[in-house]
Amino acid sequence: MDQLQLLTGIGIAIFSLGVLGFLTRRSGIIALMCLELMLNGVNLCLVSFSRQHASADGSALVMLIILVAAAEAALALALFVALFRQNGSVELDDYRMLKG
Amino acid sequence: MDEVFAIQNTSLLRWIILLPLIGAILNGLVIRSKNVRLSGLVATGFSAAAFFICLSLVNTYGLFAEDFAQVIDPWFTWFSVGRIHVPFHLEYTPLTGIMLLVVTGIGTLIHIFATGYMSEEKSPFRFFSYLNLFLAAMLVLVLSSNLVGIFLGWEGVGLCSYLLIGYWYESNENTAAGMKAFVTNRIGDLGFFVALFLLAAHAGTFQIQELITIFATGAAPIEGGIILAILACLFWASTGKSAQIPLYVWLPDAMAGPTPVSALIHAATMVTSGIFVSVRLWPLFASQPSILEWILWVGMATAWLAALIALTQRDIKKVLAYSTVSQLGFMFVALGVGAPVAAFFHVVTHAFFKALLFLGAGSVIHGMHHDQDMFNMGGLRKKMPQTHATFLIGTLAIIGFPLTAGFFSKDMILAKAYEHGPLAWGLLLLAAVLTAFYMLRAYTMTFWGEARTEHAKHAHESSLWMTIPLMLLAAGSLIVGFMETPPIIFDIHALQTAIESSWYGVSGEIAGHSGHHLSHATEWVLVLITSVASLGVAYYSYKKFLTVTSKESAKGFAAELSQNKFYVDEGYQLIIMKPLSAVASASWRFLDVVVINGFLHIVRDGMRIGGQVLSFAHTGNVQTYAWYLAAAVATALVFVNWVI
Amino acid sequence: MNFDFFNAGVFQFNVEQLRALFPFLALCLGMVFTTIASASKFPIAAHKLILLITFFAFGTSMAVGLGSADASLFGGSLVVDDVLRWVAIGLSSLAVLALLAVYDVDHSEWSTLLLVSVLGMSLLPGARDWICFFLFLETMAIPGYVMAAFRQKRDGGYESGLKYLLMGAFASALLLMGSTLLFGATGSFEYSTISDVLQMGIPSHMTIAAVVLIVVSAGFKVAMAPLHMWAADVYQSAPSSLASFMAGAGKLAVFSAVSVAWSKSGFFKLEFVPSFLMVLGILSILIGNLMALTQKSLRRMLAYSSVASAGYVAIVLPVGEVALPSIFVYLVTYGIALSAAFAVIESLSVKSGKSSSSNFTLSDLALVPYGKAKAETFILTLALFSMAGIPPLPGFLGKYLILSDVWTHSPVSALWILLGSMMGLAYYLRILVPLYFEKGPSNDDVPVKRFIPQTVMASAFVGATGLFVWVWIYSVYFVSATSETLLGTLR
Amino acid sequence: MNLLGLFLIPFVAGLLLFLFGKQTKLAQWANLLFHLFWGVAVWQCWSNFNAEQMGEIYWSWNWLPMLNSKLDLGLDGLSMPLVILNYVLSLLLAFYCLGKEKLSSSYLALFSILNAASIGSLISLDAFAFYIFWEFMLIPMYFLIGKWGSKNRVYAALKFFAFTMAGSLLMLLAIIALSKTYGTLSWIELKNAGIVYDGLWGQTGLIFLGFLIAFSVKIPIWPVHTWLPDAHTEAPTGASVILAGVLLKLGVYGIARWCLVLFPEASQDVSTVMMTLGAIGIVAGSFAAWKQVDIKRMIAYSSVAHLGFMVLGLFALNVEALSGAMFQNLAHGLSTGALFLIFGIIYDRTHTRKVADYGGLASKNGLLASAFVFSAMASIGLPGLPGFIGEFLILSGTFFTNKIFAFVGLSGVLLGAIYMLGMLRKVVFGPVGPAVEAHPIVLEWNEWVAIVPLLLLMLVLGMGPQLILSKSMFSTEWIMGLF
Repeated sequence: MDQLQLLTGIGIAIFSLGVLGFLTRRSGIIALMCLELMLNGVNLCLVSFSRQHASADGSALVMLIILVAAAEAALALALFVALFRQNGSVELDDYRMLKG
Repeated sequence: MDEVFAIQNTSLLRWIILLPLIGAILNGLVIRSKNVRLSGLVATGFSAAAFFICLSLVNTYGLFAEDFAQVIDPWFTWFSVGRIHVPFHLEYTPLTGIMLLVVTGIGTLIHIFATGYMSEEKSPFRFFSYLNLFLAAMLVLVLSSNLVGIFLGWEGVGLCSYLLIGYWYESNENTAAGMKAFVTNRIGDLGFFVALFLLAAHAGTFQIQELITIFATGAAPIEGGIILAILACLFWASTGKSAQIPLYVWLPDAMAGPTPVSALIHAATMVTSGIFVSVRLWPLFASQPSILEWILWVGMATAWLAALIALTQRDIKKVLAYSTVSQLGFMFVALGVGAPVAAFFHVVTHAFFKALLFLGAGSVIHGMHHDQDMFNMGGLRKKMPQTHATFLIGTLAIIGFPLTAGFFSKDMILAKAYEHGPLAWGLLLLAAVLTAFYMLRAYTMTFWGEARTEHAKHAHESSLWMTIPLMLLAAGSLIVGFMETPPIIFDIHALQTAIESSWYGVSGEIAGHSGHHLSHATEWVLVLITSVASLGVAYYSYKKFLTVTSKESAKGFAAELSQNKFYVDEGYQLIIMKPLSAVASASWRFLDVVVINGFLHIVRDGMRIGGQVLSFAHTGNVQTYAWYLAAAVATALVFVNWVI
Repeated sequence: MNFDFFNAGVFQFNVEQLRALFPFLALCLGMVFTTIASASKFPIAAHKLILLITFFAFGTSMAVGLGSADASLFGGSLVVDDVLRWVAIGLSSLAVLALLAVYDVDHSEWSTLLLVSVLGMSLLPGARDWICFFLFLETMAIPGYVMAAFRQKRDGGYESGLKYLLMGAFASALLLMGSTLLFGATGSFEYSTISDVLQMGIPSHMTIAAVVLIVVSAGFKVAMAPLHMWAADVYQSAPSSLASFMAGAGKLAVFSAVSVAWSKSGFFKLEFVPSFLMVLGILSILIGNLMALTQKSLRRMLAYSSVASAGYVAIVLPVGEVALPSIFVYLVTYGIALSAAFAVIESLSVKSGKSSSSNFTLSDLALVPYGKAKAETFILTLALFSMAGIPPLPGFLGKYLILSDVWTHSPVSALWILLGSMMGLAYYLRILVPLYFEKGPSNDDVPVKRFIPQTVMASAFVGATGLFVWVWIYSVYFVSATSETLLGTLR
Repeated sequence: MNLLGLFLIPFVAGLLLFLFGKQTKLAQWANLLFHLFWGVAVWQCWSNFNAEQMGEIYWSWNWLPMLNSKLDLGLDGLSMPLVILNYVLSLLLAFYCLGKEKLSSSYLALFSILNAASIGSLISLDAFAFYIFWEFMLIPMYFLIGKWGSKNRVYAALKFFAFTMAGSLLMLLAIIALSKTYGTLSWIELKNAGIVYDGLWGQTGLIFLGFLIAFSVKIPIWPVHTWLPDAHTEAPTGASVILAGVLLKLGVYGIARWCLVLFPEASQDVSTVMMTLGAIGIVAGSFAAWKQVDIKRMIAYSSVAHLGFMVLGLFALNVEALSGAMFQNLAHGLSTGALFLIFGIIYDRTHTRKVADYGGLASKNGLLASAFVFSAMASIGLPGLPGFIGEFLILSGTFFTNKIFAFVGLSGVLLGAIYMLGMLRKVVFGPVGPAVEAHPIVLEWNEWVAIVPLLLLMLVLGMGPQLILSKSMFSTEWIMGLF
């Protein structure tokens, strides 16, 4: 297997790790980190693919993804701060008032 | 035989119906007067007017004319769809004429009587408007030229009888009796319905004239089976209306109504409409002899059963009621032996003397302050002489005392029965003898012996309002017999000509056997046997009941059986009504409540429960949501890649 | 998006392109003004006024452009065509309705955010490659995350915001992965190229994975079961305006965009996509309706009803772009009814003295002071019957069109929609019961905490009923127009 | 003739009536006034109505071309009698309403809108328009039952709505299929479109079934009838009357108009099944009616039985039976309407429906009792009253086709007498019951005005049925010409 496939594989692996982390870690912050991890996995794949297809589109999307990820992260952190102020916890399990 | 008749149109006939109708409306809706005399006179006036129109008709178009022209009142088309065409036409035939006279004449007399009888009523107008309404319906039945129109009258009189039986509606017994009458008649009417359907399907007409001229003569292609079925259905209907086995049970209960009603509806007119219709359609019956056997034996059985029950009744009206049933049995026997004239003759005479008897009983009951138990009466002949005399005449007439009306008609029936066969004759004779027995029993217990109660002691003769009709009817019961007499006495055959000329020229001869006539000798023998037997039994019964005490009641199994009317009502309740009602409630409770609604409610609750179960999956933890998302992706991938 | 992205040529607009872009200019101006307004502490009324004007300008300018030639921009990665215009018109009207529910937003930025979101939504159906798709989707979503977290005083405000954000980010990560894999498989983000590649040969595992990921993430955005759970929470406790806007306008935008994108990228040619959508649709219909039956909170009930409605559309999606008109009409009518319902619930909860509308339950409806809430109850009635699809209310037209498209595609699956609307009936009618039939204690003297100016309700009335009429007429002509002109050019 | 006014007047009237608010008395009189206007329109239609045509369109508006739907309005022998019936009942109810505080302006408004919808579905000759009116009827009825009904009203209202909706959704699918297959929804065009019948489970067959089921629920045919007793029982008097007098009739009308005409072969195929259901309905309905202890419920079940007769009439597939069914529509509308109206008037005073609480009504108010008896007699088909004509025609028509069903129908005639007279016995006659004892039963003038014309109409139709039969004759023969 050549490097591209290796890169893609790694990217997908990172993505999956991120997914697993998001699904399992109780702390909201870490869940957020895992989200970022997923996005980075995606980025890695993109880069490798755009190399493979010799098209810059992938790399362009990478830029946009980083941008969006930054926005989301900022938003999320603000929310966590607010939540911590209100309830003194950022554990996702502690926020299950809305259900059923 | 089917030459075309000269048809005369007249718009007079409709007024015979309209007048009583107007009377009914005036009394029931407009005047609504509490004054019995006023409402009584209004009602009487209108029925009398109808009577006079009938008279004028009779004298215009003749009653006993040899060659008769059809008289039609083409009023309007009732309804007409596809194969079903029902004109509302009225028709006058000699037969109709006689029936009209009987209905309106006796009807008027009874109105007069009722004006006296209902004197202490609080809402007499209701009574009289019903009475007039009944007349109107009955006249529709008599006059209508087609069977659907007859059915209108047929059910109309049923309605009026229902209303009048339940006239004193405060008591549940009366309303129950009324309902019983209506429902029982409906059972019969189903037969009428089917007959109409068969006519619509196979004959395509309801016009009696066409039916007779086309189908009785076999001019049109219609297989006998159909006609037989039609006649059977009509006979079934008649057993309802004319109180034959198995549907007679309503008539005795119908006595719950005021006595004039019993006289008019349940003795003189309505109950005979079955026979009337049969006589009108006679040529059809004559073309199907096989149905006649049935009619004969049903009639015979009814005559016997009713007579046996009448033997032990305590209530004077009940006795008369069962005697009515029995006499109707006689008439059907007459039809069965192929003697429509005799049957209709008995209808006419019976109308007179039975009305007389009922009114007499009414007068007695009136005098007895509405006590109807004969065991509480006795010795009334001095207290109420006119009533007694007229009642006596009635009794003699019904037991067939020579030269009274009943004598001629009953004798004619017996003679015809003898022609048909000795067995029928013998049985019928015994029934006649029973009649003599229970009638004399009733007469004696009521009028002879000692007064057995206070009421009886202080009984008083009724007012002229009641006694005058009694006398007129008594006179009638004496003379009407002479319109049709056996060859051995006077040999008059007015009624026969009248009836036979009402069949549009079709002969009433029964298909198959030619009517062989009795020799005068046999006639004499028959007459003598009949009279001697009846009178003998009458005398025996008179002696027997001269000294009866109020305590006395039926003893022995047979007597028990008779007094309890052979438990027929109870039997019907047990065998028909109770199971039916059980089925009804079962079908409702099971089908509607349990099955259908139950199913719906299961669905409804199922949905609710399903939702609650689902909502457990919604834990509220955001990571669970993510799990679902991931799971969805995973399953989809697995399915798409490896399963499909 | 082609390689010479940075060449100047892409930014030289000809007249048609400018005219096509003009309406978006209106939006951007609106953003400027609202920013000024919030900076200088204008009252909410001012914000509303600006928004009204903006949306009116936006909608009308789009309507004016209707029928004119398609303008392809940025090297063909954004195409302004009639679909986009119609969606934009629908969005602006829905947004106007969403304003009605705004009583109590104490952050003034919401107006700007709303405009940004609308910008994203209205661009979405015009995207012609997955990059733009992703970009516009986020433009639409991120302001939503913010607005969902407004009003922290109301219980669960933050929580719903957090859930929305996390799940949204998660889903968009999936979307990104999907489009990345597509890119890997086909070497392009453009719909047309992808569809050409998908045409030939059986799809590789990678393609399938990509498509599945994309479908699932889209299903999440429009809240199809079993990806719907966030919607219930968000619609229940986010500000009514945001909730109704996301449920109505968001669905409209995403569904029409998805319908365009997937059919242009030839997803429906892969035989598993329709059946996958079918499964999702049926699940949404059943779960949405069943859950709605058991809800106490009205807003949550409406959320689940919107899940069910997503199911109906999911069933009709595979028909392809032919179904766009019916999807549009259905979603616009549904959205109007939904926003009207949200507005009414907001106002009723205030009038009956509740602290927040998120826990406004069926039984609370009986406490509503009738004398003071005539208009609300009437509008709610109209809205509910419209959602239930009873003629002559426009919801019926939507249902009818959807059904007729499904009928041509697969008659049997139409039965699922019928089943769904039967189940829906159960709770729509149940809302009316306490409102009309169980007259509670006459409590017209309940102290109304914050009095909502009757003008609002009046405008709501006019808006709701007037828009019903509007939709009746225009959606019908939309159907005709699209079915003649647009669909003709789509080939 | 101006068919537009026929349903626009009541519709606009309804909208206006909403505005009267608390002015109940004013609204009631205004309602009467609206009925006068409406009456003019109805009279105009009646006077220049041409019975010698079928499906002639008098007013048309190409409103939704892209849905293949035109708003075609027409009148013929099928719809005309029902339009008249609808108007008469509604007018009399307008009189009945006078002075009843409970029947507020919104009640009248909803009522008026209901009228608009029912008239609309009667005169629209386009499937789509028909469906819109047909479904629209549910909304006002839902509120009439749910808001003004008695104790168990919510359950009844929901049940009514759910049943009818379930049926009509299938019809909706059928309509869609029609428009997709034949490119038109106009009745007359569909009739000439040459619909090919490919067996009951073929497409045409399924379309037919869609229509049939919708109408069967409305009629209602056993076993989908259980909504009727609840709806009838809980509904306020006026709603019960209109429900019995108009809404149920629309089911029969719909079958005649849409099923028999468009799908003759299919109708032939199902005729035995439908007649069986009708017969079961007659017997089961009568049985159930016999066992009721609630007067309104008993009358409702009697309706189930009577409509069973009409189903027989519809599917006997001959002129006699069909005309009979169409006539029975009127007969039943009048008699059952009268029963509900009269009992409703009594109920307004006594507030109980239990048979046990009644009795001796005759000694309390003789005329009302007579009216009650009269209507009951009409309902059990006494000759001389319209019920007889209907039943006679239906049953003889059935007899021509299939004797067995005719006999079952006859059993219904008998059972009818049993339960009706049984009810009369316990309610009108007998000793005075507690409820009758406790309340004075004296009628206002307007209540008499509401009752008497019904009785007169029954008399007129009973003795002069040709008045209607001659109007509907052409249509029925035309339809039967298709078989």
